[in-house]
Amino acid sequence: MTYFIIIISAIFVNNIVLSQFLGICPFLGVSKKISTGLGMTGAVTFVMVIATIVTYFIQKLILVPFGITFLQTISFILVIAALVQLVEIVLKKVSPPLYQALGVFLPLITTNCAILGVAIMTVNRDFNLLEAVVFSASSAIGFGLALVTFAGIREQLELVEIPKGMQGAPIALLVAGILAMAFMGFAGMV
Amino acid sequence: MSIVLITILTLAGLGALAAVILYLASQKFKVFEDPRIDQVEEVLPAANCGGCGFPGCRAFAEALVKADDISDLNCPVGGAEVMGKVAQILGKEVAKSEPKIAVVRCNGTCEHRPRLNQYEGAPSCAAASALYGGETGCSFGCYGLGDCVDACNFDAMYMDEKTGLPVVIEDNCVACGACVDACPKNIIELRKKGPKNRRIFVSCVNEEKGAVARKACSVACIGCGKCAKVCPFDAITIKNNLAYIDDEKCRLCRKCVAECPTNAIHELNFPVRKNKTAVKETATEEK
Amino acid sequence: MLKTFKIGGVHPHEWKLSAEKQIEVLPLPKRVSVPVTQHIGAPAKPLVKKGDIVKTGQMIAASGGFVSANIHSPVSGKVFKVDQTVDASGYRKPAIIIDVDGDEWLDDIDRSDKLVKEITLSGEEIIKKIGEMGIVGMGGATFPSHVKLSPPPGKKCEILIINGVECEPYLTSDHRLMLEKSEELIVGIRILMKALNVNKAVIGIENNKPDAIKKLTELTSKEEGIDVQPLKVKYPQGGEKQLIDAITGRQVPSGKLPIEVGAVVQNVGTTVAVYEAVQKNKPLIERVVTVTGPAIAQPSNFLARIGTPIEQLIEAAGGLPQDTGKVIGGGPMMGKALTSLEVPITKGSSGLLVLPDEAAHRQPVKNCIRCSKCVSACPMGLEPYLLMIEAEKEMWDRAEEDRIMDCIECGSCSFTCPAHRPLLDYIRLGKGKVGQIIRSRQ
Amino acid sequence: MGKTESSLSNMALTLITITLLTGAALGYVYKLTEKPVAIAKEKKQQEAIRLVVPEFDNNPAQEMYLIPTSDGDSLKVFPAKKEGKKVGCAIESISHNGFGGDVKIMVGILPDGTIYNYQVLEHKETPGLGTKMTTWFKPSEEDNVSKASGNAFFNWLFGISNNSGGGNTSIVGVDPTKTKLEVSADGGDIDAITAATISSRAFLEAVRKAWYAYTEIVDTHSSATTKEKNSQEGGMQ
Amino acid sequence: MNQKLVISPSPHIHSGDSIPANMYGVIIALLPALATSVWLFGVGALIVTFTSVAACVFFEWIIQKYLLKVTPSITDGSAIVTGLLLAFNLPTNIPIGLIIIGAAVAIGIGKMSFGGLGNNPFNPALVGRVFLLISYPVQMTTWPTPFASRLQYIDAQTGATPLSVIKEGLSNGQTIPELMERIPSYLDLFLGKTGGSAGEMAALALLIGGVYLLWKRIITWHIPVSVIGSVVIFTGILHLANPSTFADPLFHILTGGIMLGAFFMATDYATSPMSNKGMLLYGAGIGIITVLIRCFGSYPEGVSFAILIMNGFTPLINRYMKPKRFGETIKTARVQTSK
Amino acid sequence: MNQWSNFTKGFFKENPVFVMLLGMCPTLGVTSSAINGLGMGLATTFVLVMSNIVVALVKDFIPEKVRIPSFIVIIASFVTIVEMVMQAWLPALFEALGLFIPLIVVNCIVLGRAEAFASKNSVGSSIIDGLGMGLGFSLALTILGTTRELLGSGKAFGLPIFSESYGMLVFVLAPGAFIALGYLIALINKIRRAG
Amino acid sequence: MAGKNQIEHEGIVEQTEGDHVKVRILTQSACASCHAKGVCTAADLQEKIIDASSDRTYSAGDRVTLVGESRLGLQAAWWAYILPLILMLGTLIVTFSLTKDENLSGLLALAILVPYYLLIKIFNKKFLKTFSFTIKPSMD
Ligand SMILES: Cc1cc2nc3c(=O)[nH]c(=O)nc-3n(C[C@H](O)[C@H](O)[C@H](O)COP(=O)(O)O)c2cc1C
Ligand SMILES: Cc1cc2nc3c(=O)[nH]c(=O)nc-3n(C[C@H](O)[C@H](O)[C@H](O)COP(=O)(O)O)c2cc1C
Ligand SMILES: Cc1cc2nc3c(=O)[nH]c(=O)nc-3n(C[C@H](O)[C@H](O)[C@H](O)COP(=O)(O)O)c2cc1C
Ligand SMILES: Cc1cc2nc3c(=O)[nH]c(=O)nc-3n(C[C@H](O)[C@H](O)[C@H](O)CO)c2cc1C
Ligand code: SF4
Ligand code: SF4
Ligand code: SF4
Ligand code: SF4
Ligand code: FES
Repeated sequence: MTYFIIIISAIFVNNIVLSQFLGICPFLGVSKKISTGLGMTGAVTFVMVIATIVTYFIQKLILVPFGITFLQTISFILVIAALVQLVEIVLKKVSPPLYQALGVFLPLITTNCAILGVAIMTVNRDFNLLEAVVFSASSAIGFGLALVTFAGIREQLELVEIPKGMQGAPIALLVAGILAMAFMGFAGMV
Repeated sequence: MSIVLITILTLAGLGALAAVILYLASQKFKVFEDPRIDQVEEVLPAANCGGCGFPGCRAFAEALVKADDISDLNCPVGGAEVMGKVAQILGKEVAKSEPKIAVVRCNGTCEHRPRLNQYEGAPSCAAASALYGGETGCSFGCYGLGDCVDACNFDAMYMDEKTGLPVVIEDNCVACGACVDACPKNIIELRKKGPKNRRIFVSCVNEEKGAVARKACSVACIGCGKCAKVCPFDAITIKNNLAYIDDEKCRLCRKCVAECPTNAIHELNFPVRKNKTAVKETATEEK
Repeated sequence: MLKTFKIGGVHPHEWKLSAEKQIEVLPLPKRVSVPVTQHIGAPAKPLVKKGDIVKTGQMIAASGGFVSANIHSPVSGKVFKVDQTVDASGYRKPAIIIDVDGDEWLDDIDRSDKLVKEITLSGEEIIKKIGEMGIVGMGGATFPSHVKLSPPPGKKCEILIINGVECEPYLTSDHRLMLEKSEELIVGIRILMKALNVNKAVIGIENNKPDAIKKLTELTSKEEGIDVQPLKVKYPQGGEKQLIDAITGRQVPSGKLPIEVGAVVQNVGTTVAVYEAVQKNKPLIERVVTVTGPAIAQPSNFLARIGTPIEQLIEAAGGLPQDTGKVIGGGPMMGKALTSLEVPITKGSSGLLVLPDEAAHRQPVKNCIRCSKCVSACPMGLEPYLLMIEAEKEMWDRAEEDRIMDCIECGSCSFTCPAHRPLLDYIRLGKGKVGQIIRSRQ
Repeated sequence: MGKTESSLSNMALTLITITLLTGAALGYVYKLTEKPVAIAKEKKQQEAIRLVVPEFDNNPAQEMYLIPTSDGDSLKVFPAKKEGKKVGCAIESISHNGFGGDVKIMVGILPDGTIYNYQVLEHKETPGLGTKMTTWFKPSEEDNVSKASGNAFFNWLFGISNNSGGGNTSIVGVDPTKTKLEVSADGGDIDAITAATISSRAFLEAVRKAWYAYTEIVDTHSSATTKEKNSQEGGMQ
Repeated sequence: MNQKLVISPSPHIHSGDSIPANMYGVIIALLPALATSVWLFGVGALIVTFTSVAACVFFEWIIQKYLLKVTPSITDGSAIVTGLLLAFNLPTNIPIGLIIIGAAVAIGIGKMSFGGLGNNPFNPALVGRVFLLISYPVQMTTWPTPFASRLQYIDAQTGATPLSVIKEGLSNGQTIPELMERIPSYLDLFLGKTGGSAGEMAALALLIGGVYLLWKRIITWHIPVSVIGSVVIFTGILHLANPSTFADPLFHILTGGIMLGAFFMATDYATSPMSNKGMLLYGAGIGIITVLIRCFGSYPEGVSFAILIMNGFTPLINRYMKPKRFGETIKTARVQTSK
Repeated sequence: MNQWSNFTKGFFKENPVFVMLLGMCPTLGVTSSAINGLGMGLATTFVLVMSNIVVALVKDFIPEKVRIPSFIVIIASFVTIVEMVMQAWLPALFEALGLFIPLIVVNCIVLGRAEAFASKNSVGSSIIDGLGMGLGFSLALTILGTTRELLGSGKAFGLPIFSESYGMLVFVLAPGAFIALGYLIALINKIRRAG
Repeated sequence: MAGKNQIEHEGIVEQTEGDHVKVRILTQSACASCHAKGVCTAADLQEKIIDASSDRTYSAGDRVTLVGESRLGLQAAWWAYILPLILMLGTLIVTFSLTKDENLSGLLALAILVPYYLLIKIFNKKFLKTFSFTIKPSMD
């Protein structure tokens, strides 16, 4: 049941984009294509989970035992930056065609704040490993949910005449705001 | 162990590991972006109009930097000035392209070309052209529904309410050609801007036989050929009952203007003629 | 429940003003103008030149390709000129203009009223004859009938459907034809059945023409393999694909022809013309035209020669009313607004509708409120609101993906839209562009 | 440009130098801030204790001990003594039933069992609603200190009645044996924060928990010093 | 001929349907509910409704005229509908200031920022309502007791709605059968004799309005049926599984905003899907989310949130749930090739 | 580019938040009050200036290929310093900003300036650049924070302006952050277009 | 019918080999699609060389558009990310619930990726066929 609560909480109640404000840049900036949004979600989830596992161990096996938790930020960011690149290198080595296909279809995933933020959030919450992983995967899915819904709305808004002053970022933020308002309905569900 | 030592060790360890990976990655993936691309992009007008044939100014900048010969690449918005700067940055030659401008080759104003019908469909020339030939007897003429105006990204065109014809604002037009593509009747043409903005062209595209054309529109080109005869430079050809002035050959002598029985040939920005009798109605709607 | 098609459809008011009016023969005009493109496909090539003397029924232009049709002189007289004249859309198209002189027909045409039941020609000969006689679809699309009757190899026709639906408001020409030429119609069906080598034919008639249903049911009760199928009134039931769906329950797949589901559809007018061509040797030189409109003094059904100026038909129906706003060639849903009254009627003209000024104008266009009424109305299951935007914003890829090419241009969408959006205008534009793109891809 | 060239040794050297330098710098700053951070943390707790019990002269944090509650939490108890005499107890209590999550409070209880004061330590309630708990359950003078008072017309426009905040809301000085520490909607004696019954309930639950825990200790180990020693290791964190 | 003939592409006739016709149709359909509301709550209902409608129309006018600089189109009735529906979602003792804020948010943020009628992805009235609910929960969750103080507005006597009674009670450990005693009879609920927002309680009156909308073809059956149907099915399952914590389906559809939501708010043209399939999915989504919020969330009522959330999904639904295209049935394609 | 315009461009013309839409997460996440916004802005400014200085100083010694890892280390160190200092001496602000302090590391403005400016320019101009951008960021966050605080709870920098009960709670919560920023950007766009 | 559900990406021809063309493309990180491209050049632009088949001849330097079905994008994401993710989660859950040893299960979860990617390497030929692109000239 706790896992269930973690999942529901991370996806709906405390959605990382709509209520935690993480990963806003890709959320606002990523292509308006829905399929791209879906692919992105897969990639982000994968990276987030790996990053969570690795940072979890760094925290547990290095930082805490040596009493150097203040190195959390710097070590996490280095590890995550390296990991993201590592995934790319491995993919390129292992399967060039796959790697190429991803290159054409998906924007790259870099160390955006969602990944670092989730990694820090997980270690700060005293989760065990499995909980941590479930949490980060659900957060990523929450990210995807917001991203895809948003892509859909944006695609639709492309078709109508938005008042000049509101075009672009303002209307996107407004939609995000209303979505966030709607998602508040899930409050207390965990 | 002192905390400082542990810190240094951990960081050095993690740092080295991460650095190796990042280094490998950068070696494998890092793009070498020619810094000149940025420089070139800087001088481009950032209109992102696509007039150059590339998806945006950045893409054009890339192409310019990559191309060996940039003489057939041109930014219509920035014109020779910008291309000169680009050439300077890149140390390459530019072709001296003569500035061009859009001209509307229809003079079928409400008064010259009586409206026989009243169109009430979608306000789009393209939609109208799929349906019928136009509100007047001339099925070559302008619909006046402004697809060209909509296509222009530079506010260089507007619809003259009185005449029902589009007007090009000389100062704004960058000769991107968007309007040319938009017009379903091929009325708009990019022509040489001409010295002091002076130019002469046949303001009609009607290919009907003379009598029919004349009946539909009092200022139609009737293909009589008088202008071609009088032109000292062989700049005028008649095809399908329609005269066309080649702007490469035309030397702006204005003989044809006076000769045209229907005033179909327009001269722009010329000083007023001294010879009174030859003065015909000059087109003044283009300002 | 009465049969009808499954998706969409609308219910315009019927306005069948001339339903009770017998077909009258229109007097010959003084001069006819016969366009060389009266059908879908390549223009026919004129065979006559200025000054030639022609007889009624004489071929004056020959089919210009595989999909094309012969054209015959509708009158006798002297060719005034072969030149461009304004057509109904205001563009100038080549036409043969003939000054009428008497009414001298070719000798081999049987002008009597006698019903010839016996079909002597073989299937192939029938199709050849139909081609020679310049028969084209008279239901509106003017597709050369001989092409339609020769299914591509490998495809077999299983059912012949006779389109007596006439779902357009105001129009009554097919209705009158079914009543007044019922016997000829039945023979025509037999001829088509023979040509197509099918043993089943169904006449689809909407329920608002009970007299025609009754009469034809009586006649066909004796006929093996020919049935009458009454249909629920719903526009655009007359659309080929909708009619096939209504009658057989089969739906022609996107981008395919009716033969894909084993059906061939012919209009009643076409069928009668086929009878006349095959049994009486009479080419397609005249047709029934409904002249109607709210302010027309005598809404009528005329049998008129091809090439007769529209003015003359309207004159015969009591003249053009004072406040005419729009003259439409065809019905109010699919017909074309005419730019002038000098244009002639052609093989495809089923009616002339004169609308008063107040009814001629469109309402101001508003934003789409996404009410989805157009989606519910579309008989092809398309999303007109979206297609319009895609056409407007030149998103051709998406328009193609959203099946803009499936649109049958029935107008149901524009008809229903509460925001008065010119949906079909833009969809048509989009179809044109997307069609070009598809063609250039091949 | 005079950039160092990208040879492997160069790069390794640069990176190692950088990490060494930053490592040293960070370690140094950590040393510098270590104390202040600890002090800041401690001060927060001290402050909270100071606020909720009468004046004392011992170090309650040092004498802290844990007591378990029936629902599996353990509460931290900070005994406050003046001149060796117990003047009260600060208890850190928690409820898991807040609107947005856990509600963590510090409650001060006097030796006679009445509540001296409280302080909200952590909560995730909605700002402007549940957050009112920080002042709501204190006597009303303390409540409206920082508020700009509205004018009558706007109060009418926004439907704010002037007597809000009145009623039976304070738990300060209350003896839980006499006053039922539950929201009035549930039959208790305390008025809930308007439209934040859930938060109020959670808050009162935490208070009750502390109080029951307290009375239990008082009952069973009224002067049990052994307990205090046993739980020493749970001390400062 | 001297007359100029009008040229336009086909079709040349129109059904006569128009935006105002639809909007005024909705207004008419809302009248029974308004009447019920006045019967129950008296002047409060009138004041709230009037203020809301006036404010919505005013904001639409002023924004169109001075900010967007287009000709105001307030006569099309859509702002009136928004105003009415906003009012119907507010308690009848809500202070005027909040109504005005709600209207400004509904029209300004919810509708005009997107370019006005038809462009907005979210239901304007609900944007206004949820904004108020989150901003002013106190005022938004005190409902006047029916019949109690029909001549009073702000100071009306207040009471709980059936749903908040249930929510409160459950969180206090009471069971549904116990709580049902405190709830008016189902007949009273059906007639609307209970506390709640201005226009949401009168199931009967709303049903009459809904039938009118269906009869006038202003809406189709898909959304209302799937909303109510999914609520019934979902709560039915829950109720069967555990009758002591989950109320029965009838209770759920008779209380709160289900009827108002299903017939009037989920059906809002601009924010609901375009295809029938899509509408069914959308309605089901609304029903399920509503029940989730009611039964598991902390809000006693979830219709507004559910509709807004599904509004967010509408573009996706439109993208992937296309109407059934003609000729898609595979059966037909096969017939002739076999012979 | 002269130094003054280099300094001021971040305030308005190239404001990282309103114009370039960078660093949206902290912008939205910490601006529930003006003081938080300002605090975050200044913390970021510190990191920006310091890392700009260091990057400008060491730019010539860093081989091209390890540029990015080096920059990350440098920036992360300053972030960590800010973290520790704040925790020690500004614990309340530290708690309010929470997660967003470590996230300064990934703020595009910081890495972006280091990459695009400091690694090509002198120390002096790098300081000015960092200071300008940082103050522009702080300005934006403060404006947004003030707006939200005022609308949400009737206060500005904690000072009551009008009764808290009039405030629109939404603006203190997540949705209000998006909405307020949306309209602020619209407003700024309008001003920019007009001016 | 072509043209449906396609995704396009601009690129420049690097070299040609028979009917195969190597195209250089630029991928951008999610952040880079924002307006700050010029500012934020950090590690988020990458060049990739893509193999594509072509029906006509191109020469190096030509600007082309890569065309592939957008379904392939999701398919690629599936093989590259989602399937290993599921594997990883699965391993983690199974080993964790069996052993209750965090370190071991964490290690195993990461380790499972090694055989997975090796497997992918084996199936490379297949992918080569699936993930193919065609190119067309850009903007005539
Ligand atoms: C290019 C083309 C080819 C056609 N080929 C055939 C054919 O081979 N057989 C046939 O029965 N109909 C054929 N048709 C006719 C159509 O199926 C249809 O009957 C015609 O377009 C008129 O239909 P409508 O009046 O419903 O629009 C063809 C139409 C077109 C445009
Ligand atoms: C929307 C629409 C409505 C139509 N209505 C009729 C009709 O009422 N009667 C008719 O005979 N043909 C109608 N047609 C034409 C038919 O689709 C089809 O072309 C015709 O029945 C084929 O017969 P024909 O080739 O003999 O004309 C309609 C076509 C469309 C697209
Ligand atoms: C945005 C929002 C936030 C809320 N936050 C809280 C909260 O923090 N604490 C709380 O007890 N109730 C909160 N509520 C109110 C609950 O939903 C519920 O109405 C209330 O707790 C019980 O109602 P009552 O206090 O009027 O009896 C909030 C409501 C809204 C709309
Ligand atoms: C059937 C129907 C339902 C409507 N429901 C709403 C509604 O729930 N909320 C609202 O603000 N407007 C509603 N409107 C009015 C109008 O459509 C709405 O303001 C648009 O969303 C504005 O684009 C409705 C209109 C109709 C015809
Ligand atoms: S007038 Fe035509 S050519 Fe000139 S800028 Fe406008 S669109 Fe381009
Ligand atoms: S010039 Fe061409 S595009 Fe412009 S209004 Fe005339 S017809 Fe339309
Ligand atoms: S015209 Fe086309 S889109 Fe419109 S209803 Fe008819 S088939 Fe559908
Ligand atoms: S009928 Fe008109 S208003 Fe309704 S969805 Fe279609 S286009 Fe939009
Ligand atoms: S600040 Fe850019 S993603 Fe968070």
